[in-house]
Amino acid sequence: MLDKDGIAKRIAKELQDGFYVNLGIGIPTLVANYVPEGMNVTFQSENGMLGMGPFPYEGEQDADVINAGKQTVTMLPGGVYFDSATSFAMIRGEHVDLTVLGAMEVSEKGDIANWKIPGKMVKGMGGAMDLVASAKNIIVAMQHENKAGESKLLPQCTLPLTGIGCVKKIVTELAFLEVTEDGFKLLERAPGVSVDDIKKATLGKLIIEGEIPEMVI
Amino acid sequence: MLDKDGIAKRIAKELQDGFYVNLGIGIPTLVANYVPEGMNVTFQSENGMLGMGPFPYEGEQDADVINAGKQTVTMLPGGVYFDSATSFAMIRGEHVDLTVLGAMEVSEKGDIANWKIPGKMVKGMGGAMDLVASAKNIIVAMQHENKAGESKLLPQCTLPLTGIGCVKKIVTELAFLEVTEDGFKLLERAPGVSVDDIKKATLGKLIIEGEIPEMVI
Amino acid sequence: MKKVYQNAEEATHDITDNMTIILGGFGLCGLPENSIAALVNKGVKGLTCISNNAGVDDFGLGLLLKNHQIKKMIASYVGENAEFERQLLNGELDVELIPQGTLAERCRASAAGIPAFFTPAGFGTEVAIGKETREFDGKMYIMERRFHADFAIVKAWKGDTNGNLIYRAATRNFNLPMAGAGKITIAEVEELVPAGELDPDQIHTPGIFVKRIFQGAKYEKRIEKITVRKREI
Amino acid sequence: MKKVYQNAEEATHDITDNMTIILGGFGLCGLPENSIAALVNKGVKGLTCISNNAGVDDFGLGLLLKNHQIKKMIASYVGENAEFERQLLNGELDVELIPQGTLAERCRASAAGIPAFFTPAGFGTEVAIGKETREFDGKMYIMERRFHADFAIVKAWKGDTNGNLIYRAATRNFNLPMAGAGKITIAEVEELVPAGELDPDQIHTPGIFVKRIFQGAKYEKRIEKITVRKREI
Repeated sequence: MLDKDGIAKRIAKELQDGFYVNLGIGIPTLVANYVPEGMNVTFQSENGMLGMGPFPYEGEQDADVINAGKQTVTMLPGGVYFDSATSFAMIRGEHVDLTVLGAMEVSEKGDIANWKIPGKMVKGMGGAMDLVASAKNIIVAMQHENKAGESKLLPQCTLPLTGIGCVKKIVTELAFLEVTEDGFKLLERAPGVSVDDIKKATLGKLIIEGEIPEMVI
Repeated sequence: MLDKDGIAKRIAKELQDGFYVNLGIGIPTLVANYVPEGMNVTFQSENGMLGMGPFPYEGEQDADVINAGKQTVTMLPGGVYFDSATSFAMIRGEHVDLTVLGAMEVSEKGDIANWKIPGKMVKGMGGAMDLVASAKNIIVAMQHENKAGESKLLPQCTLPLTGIGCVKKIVTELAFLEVTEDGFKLLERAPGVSVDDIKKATLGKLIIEGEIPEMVI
Repeated sequence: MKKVYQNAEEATHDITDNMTIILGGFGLCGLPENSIAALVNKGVKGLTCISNNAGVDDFGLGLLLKNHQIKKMIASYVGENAEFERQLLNGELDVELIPQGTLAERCRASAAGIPAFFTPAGFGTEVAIGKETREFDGKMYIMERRFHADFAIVKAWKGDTNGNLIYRAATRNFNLPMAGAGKITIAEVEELVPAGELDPDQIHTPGIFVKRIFQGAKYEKRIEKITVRKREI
Repeated sequence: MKKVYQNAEEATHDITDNMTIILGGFGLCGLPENSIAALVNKGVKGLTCISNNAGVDDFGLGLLLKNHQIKKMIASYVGENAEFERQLLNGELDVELIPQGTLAERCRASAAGIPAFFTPAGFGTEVAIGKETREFDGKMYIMERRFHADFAIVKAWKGDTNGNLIYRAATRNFNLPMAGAGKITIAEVEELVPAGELDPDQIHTPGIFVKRIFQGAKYEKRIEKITVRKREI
């Protein structure tokens, strides 16, 4: 079973040299820590940064340099600041190569829900709807089940949607899956996790073809 | 009768302090020479300048500093360069206060034709269609008649249109006119020009109410 | 026509009850904090505010919320504000949540004379309800409209007396597309300089989009989430 | 993935016959002249070129025209080129003339993932023929579409190895909205510097929009109309 850093490490293996990547809040943020050595990846923060770096050293935080999660960050050399309209031009225009974000639910058609729980939570979608409607390549990083032990990989989403037919891949603590026309295709098991464990935790249609290899992280 | 500079001088009297103004090629360009003393007017050139100044001194021309007519110009202190999309955002967004341009024909409804003579001239509309479709305040600067002695103030345009119902005022060598719902309203006669001279040269509906004063330039 | 105003009070003097106001900033970053303070002080009510976020409980638009000066909020993310959530759940506040890129583009469209455009954001979700949808090149899009706001209020780092603006770092955010998006745009700046001092190649917002400008009395520039790392020894 | 190319030939190596190319510049100002020279040299034919102007007889796109390499030209103003007019009147060249602001906005839309937008430019004229028109807020507008180009070629003053660009003076023109408007965007620059040398607040085009960059071998920067005044003595 993977911890949060394990999920991030597995996603990091999907990075490619030269990629521009937008990381959502939570587990996705951790992906930045595991960029393979020597690989050039540029992080986009939709509030207006390309080339976002790590948190600043204590005392060096700058109120004018924050990321989309409103955290103080730093800018790497060669980076650039821009405005929100230009930022979403990058996103809608498919110039961002990979988007990694969290989800409350994903359907076997690739629908995603991650912005609203009616009557309970009304935080807003932020940039998530633009990102999922536009990205060529979307990976969801999440727990396989919610806190009540219910599967988050469903035949169809029950919560208000963020976008439809957009999720391409999912990494959970249990598995690495691809969203295909026929449903969730199991690509890899997390270390120490059996195919049966994954079956039990997946409510949507799960496709298991041949031997499922264990992830190498 | 006004010469070209006279037409420009009369138009310059329509300027107001703080105006942003776009001047077309030809007579309109001359308006910049007659901004009233102490009045702050900023000239926009749609290729990407606000605060356009006079031609450079001999030998100081810069290939990177041209106006919309592709002439070498200068930038005044406090000016700003920008891109073409931003430039037409200014224009379409009605941030430009006054547009002065030439015309081949103007109709009594305020239609304007100034970009094409079928079979003869195919230069293109440049920014003129955006300007006339957007400006709150459009003044046409032109000769009252064409080289063949035919009126350019018509019941309706015969040439392909640049825009419809957009011209607000016209200054020619003979007169200063306003385009109203009922036709061309004569506001002022050029020095030494009679109302009859103007009648003869105007094919579109001309409205003459009371005594028509002679222009003061 | 003078563009330079003495302070936030003077620049916002004709903002009255029930107006629609577009406000720049992302979270508390690049926030027109002097103008917001002036609106709080003058007690103008029934406002419709268009801004990416709703501030925090005791800063930014949160101050106007606490005072019940906001009737309707149009934003993309309002998750940092407990009072907001309370007013919303109690029905005291009308809220329209829209995708962040759509918000940015609607502001740009407002400034740029584009009455409507198509975006894929929100297709198939409740955001699309009641809106025209349409296929282009095999993909579905929603038609979104520009705003009609009385005022747009933005914050920049440096400005000149012609209204030209330069932003610093990530404060450019919504301030740039919002400049020009209201009938009247007010810019507050940390430093106001005479026209001619800014490099014409480095100005982010041309002054034509700005009708009023003033130098803010002071900037708290509060940080919403301070995240740091320890220096390795 | 390397962005830096050695020269115009290498950067344009996969531009082939019958492609659609967007080219920056306004008249001869800010023209990607090294890339155009490379296209002339390689003799690629049947091009559809989208550019504000068509160059002059012996410079800019005029060189491609003289060589009969352009099948179709989409532009807003082509009045400085006798050969162009000859080919057009003879039916050797297909030409689509569109308003300058519409051209700029269609380029921006292409880069920004906006498939269509509404503009008032050309309503009631032949530009509107065959296009959807529509009323918004009491005014009539035309729906205009984005382009689908294989390449966009732009010219900047300085660029870095990440593809970030800074333009000088009035050369920003169409180069900025065209950067990112093709499947692949090539930028040629007068000076190429290592990433990190440009101030992140002063970059006009973020490198994400640029897939290839090279330093032009030389820039003639020809002036179309030299207009000067005499110095008063």
